[in-house]
Amino acid sequence: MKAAVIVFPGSNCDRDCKTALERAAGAEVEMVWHGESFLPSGLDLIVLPGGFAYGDYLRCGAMAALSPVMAEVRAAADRGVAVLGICNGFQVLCEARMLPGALLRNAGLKYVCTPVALEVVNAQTRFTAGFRGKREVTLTVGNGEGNYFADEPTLDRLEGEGQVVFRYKHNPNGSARDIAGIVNAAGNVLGMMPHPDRAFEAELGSADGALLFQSVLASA
Amino acid sequence: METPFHLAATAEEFGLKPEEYHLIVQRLNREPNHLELGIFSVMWSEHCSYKSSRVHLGKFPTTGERVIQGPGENAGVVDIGDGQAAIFKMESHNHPSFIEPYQGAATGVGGIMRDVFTMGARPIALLNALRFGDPSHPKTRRLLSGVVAGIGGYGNCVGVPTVAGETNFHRGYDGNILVNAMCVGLADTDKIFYSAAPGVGLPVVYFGSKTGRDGIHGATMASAEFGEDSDEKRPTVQVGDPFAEKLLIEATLELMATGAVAAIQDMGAAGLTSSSVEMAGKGGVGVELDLDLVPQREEGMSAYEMMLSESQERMLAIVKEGREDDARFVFAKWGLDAAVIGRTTDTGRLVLLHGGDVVCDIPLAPLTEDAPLYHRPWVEPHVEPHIDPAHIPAPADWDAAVLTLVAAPDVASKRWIWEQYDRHVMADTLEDSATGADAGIVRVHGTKKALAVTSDCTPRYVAANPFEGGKQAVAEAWRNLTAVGADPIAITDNLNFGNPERPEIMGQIARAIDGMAEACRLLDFPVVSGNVSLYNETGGVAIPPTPTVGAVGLIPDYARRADYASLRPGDVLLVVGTSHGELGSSLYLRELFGREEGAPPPVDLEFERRNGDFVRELIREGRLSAVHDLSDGGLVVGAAEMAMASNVGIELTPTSLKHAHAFLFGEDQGRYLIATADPDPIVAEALAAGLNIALAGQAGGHDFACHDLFRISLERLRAANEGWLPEYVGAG
Amino acid sequence: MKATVHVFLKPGVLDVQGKAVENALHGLGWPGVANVRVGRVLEFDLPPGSGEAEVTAMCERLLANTVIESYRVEVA
Amino acid sequence: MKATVHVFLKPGVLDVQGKAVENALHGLGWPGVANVRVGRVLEFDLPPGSGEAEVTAMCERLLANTVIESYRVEVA
Ligand SMILES: Nc1ncnc2c1ncn2[C@@H]1O[C@H](COP(=O)(O)OP(=O)(O)O)[C@@H](O)[C@H]1O
Ligand SMILES: [Mg+2]
Repeated sequence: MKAAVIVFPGSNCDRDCKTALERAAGAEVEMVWHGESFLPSGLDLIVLPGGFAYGDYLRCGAMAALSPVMAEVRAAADRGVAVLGICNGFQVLCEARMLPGALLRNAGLKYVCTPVALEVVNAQTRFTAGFRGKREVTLTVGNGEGNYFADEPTLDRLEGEGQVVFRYKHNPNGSARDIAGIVNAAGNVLGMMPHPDRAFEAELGSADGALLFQSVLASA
Repeated sequence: METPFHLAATAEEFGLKPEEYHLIVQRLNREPNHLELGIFSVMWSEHCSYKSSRVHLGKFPTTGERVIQGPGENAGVVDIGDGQAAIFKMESHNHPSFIEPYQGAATGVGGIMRDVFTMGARPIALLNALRFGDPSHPKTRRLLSGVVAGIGGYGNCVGVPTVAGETNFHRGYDGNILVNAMCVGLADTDKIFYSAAPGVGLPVVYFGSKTGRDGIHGATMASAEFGEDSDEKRPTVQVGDPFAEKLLIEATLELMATGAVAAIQDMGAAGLTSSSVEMAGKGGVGVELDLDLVPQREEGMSAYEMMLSESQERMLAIVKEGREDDARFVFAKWGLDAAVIGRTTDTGRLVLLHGGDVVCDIPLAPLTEDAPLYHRPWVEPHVEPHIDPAHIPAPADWDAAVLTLVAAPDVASKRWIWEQYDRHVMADTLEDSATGADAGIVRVHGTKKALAVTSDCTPRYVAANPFEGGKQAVAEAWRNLTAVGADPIAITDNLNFGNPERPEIMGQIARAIDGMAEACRLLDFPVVSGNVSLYNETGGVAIPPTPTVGAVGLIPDYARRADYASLRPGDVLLVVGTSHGELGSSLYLRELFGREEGAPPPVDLEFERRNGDFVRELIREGRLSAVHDLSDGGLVVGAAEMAMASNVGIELTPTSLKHAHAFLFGEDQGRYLIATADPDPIVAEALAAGLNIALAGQAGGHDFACHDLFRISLERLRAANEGWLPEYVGAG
Repeated sequence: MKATVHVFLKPGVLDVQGKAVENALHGLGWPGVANVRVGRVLEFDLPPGSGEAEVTAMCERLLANTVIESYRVEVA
Repeated sequence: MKATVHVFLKPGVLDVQGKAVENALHGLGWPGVANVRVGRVLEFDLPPGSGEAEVTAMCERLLANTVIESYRVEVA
């Protein structure tokens, strides 16, 4: 099981993702600097971590989406490699047009750090298969721009095609149709605002995030 | 000889007294030029020189078997075993936050983090101690929102969890809010970096953000009383760039790992001046800088502006001979500006070149070790007389009284504040503001160890009796660490007071420090770092004396710790410690009767320690389901918080109903509310150990109640406690 | 040459900031204010010879996210 | 009547966004771009009869943080 965590200037959950992958899924993890123009070979998973790439200046994820390494990430995704964008990573995936829609300022106009109960809407994805019967999981969010937006037709399509993977039980940020995480049509690129990388051991308040890392690596 | 005073007027503007100007002329044997005068004024400012407080700070115990570095460096360093060290400090950004709350608070957080990673530590936890004016004051709402947004905006972006803090409101802070930020970092004991320049001829490397005209005279500003003209005195506000800080942390730690760093120091207050002077001064060498080489953000900056700029996110390092390239490589990777701007010399002087000319050439000693030191006159501060509980009425309406207290601004839930702080980044947070524990707890990454952190001060006690209040601040911090099962290690402090030139204020400072020092001694709780903020007054009215204490403790095995959110139905509640029903300067008296008077509850340090050691042992043995120290609002507030956090009802059963209100609302010190399924052996052991322990109640049901005095559903209790702040800020 | 770029959320994308400002203004005693929209404005110098086309390209590449934002370019 | 308010950081106050955008544009192949400044723009409708004076008052009260920001008002 081999995973890469992309490190943008301003990423701040890169180490957390590495720890989670190692402890929860026994993965071998390589950290890849945003300036690299090639990725390690034999990757089963690429993680775009949370944080404030480029300080979130201009727009969250906008500058990171233009990093040299993103061309490689896109190419890997096209080859079917699993890509997971968490929080700022989700924002980067949207800015890179690897996922539809965008993440707007929270409806409350404030950064919100809180535990969230999530409905696992689609447990058939390679990221969620490990949840099995578990239809509700608990993770935490921590963001100022987690308010998912897409136009109505896109939202209908996402729901119709089972691309909505996680839904908030109690919407913390005004996200359209309570969406917390979506997957691309091919099913190998997942973007989510909640942090599985902060919920991989019971003493952190929840170990539900571990299941996600385990299932995506098992799927490889 | 008569000294000419043609610059004396300028000196006055810089906050230097005429006699201080006179002293400069004597030390130099000549008139200083404008730049040199500016340098003296910041180095001799209260903020950098501690000229009023130093003689008193000397009373603090600063050593102990775990202390690796006490006061004198950028932060204090303590040994936490296994070759690891905790590095921490607290610092104020009071004046800047009052002028521009968002940027003032944000740059405060940035500054204290730099003090910590400058020493080789990766920051792992942030705390903040905030004091605002009366909620009804027109400025309070805006200041609160701005400060909280600024702290979150900076800390969240850098990616260090903000796990604990405190927030008070009192009209005494209407014109001078307090923003004290604390940072705790983790390092290996063999990889700690210091600021003393280790030799001559070594390259001095500037790195980080470019220098602009930000906050010129911030240090002298921070040492001046607000007058009507403070708008004019206002320095150009410093703007923080947390993104640059994040890069700075990574680059600094990476540079240190290359082994190229000989000495390093952040540019804090008085920027390039204090950092270069302190490094050379501590190393007993001289330094020569060519200011033309300083990375500059603006055109045509003068030497004066560069030396006094307080642009943020800048560092100064002295690298080993021939290792400049390691530095260049790291800075290039992280996209940081950097330049070799000078060398250390053997002259013991500060020499500055600009445009090819020598624009400053002064000895370092007068700037550092022989800067002025004042034994300011002081008088015994007023102390409030003891009040007999019998002379304080019981509440007319008990339900209303309890609800009023849990909704009082100082007690009400601060959720609206801490939900704006990232408490989970770094994935090692075990307890934070949200979880119902007396201290924040973060794991020491990859070990079974954890650090407990807290920040405490009860200004109304210090105001009523500076000595007892000083003791209490230290004791409460010790108690909070103990209540989660930690071994208290050491403290940092932030002494916030008014104008030290007034003997009654100086008396508060002296006595508060005496009290703190006594508590530190008897609790083996040394002071390893801190900060002093004076002149917190407006129009001659000083803030309540506020010596904030930040403390760090070690939990050897985090599986054995306690919180107050795990109360179980059927548990028996006990109070460890003695309850006389002290209501002097209590929250009860203030919130229900508008009376701010009476002696604060005294702290018996011997019992403080014995009660705490007893409770800590029970926690380690896994015999308690919940623990909460008793402080503001006494048993009622402590038990209410435990019930709400655990979502389990509590029926209180005071032993005596004579003066029940004193027993229930009294703020006697050194007490813990503990919950257990098996009380008898614990009671027996406590009595055998000569400690007081009393039955306090029973857990169960869904009400918070006491006999026929009051009965309130948890829902109502929570609505009152959670409701106040959102409603106040209009987010309700 | 100077370029000015205005970026606003597209109609149909709820401008929460605009709403908040509007409510605040009403509360401060300006009940008549309506349709508040908050956007971003960028000003910068262009090398001589470059013009609107370049700036438009910059918007498409970076300065605006056309999924949610529309932009207006002025070069003078 | 329509009001437009531009809010920029005062000269001399560090514009972190402008700095970041400028670097990004250089990286994307527009090395000539200089002095990027990022500000806020607000557009809203005014009740008839009200004019520049009101909008200036709104800026002082709410729309701009005059400690670090300067603003420009247009009413048309
Ligand atoms: N109240 C205090 N108690 C103990 N040490 C203090 C106190 N105030 C300042 N110090 C120490 O004096 C030194 C200088 O303080 P300060 O100027 O705040 O540090 P810095 O320049 O790194 O911000 C530091 O080592 C600090 O720990
Ligand atoms: Mg320092």
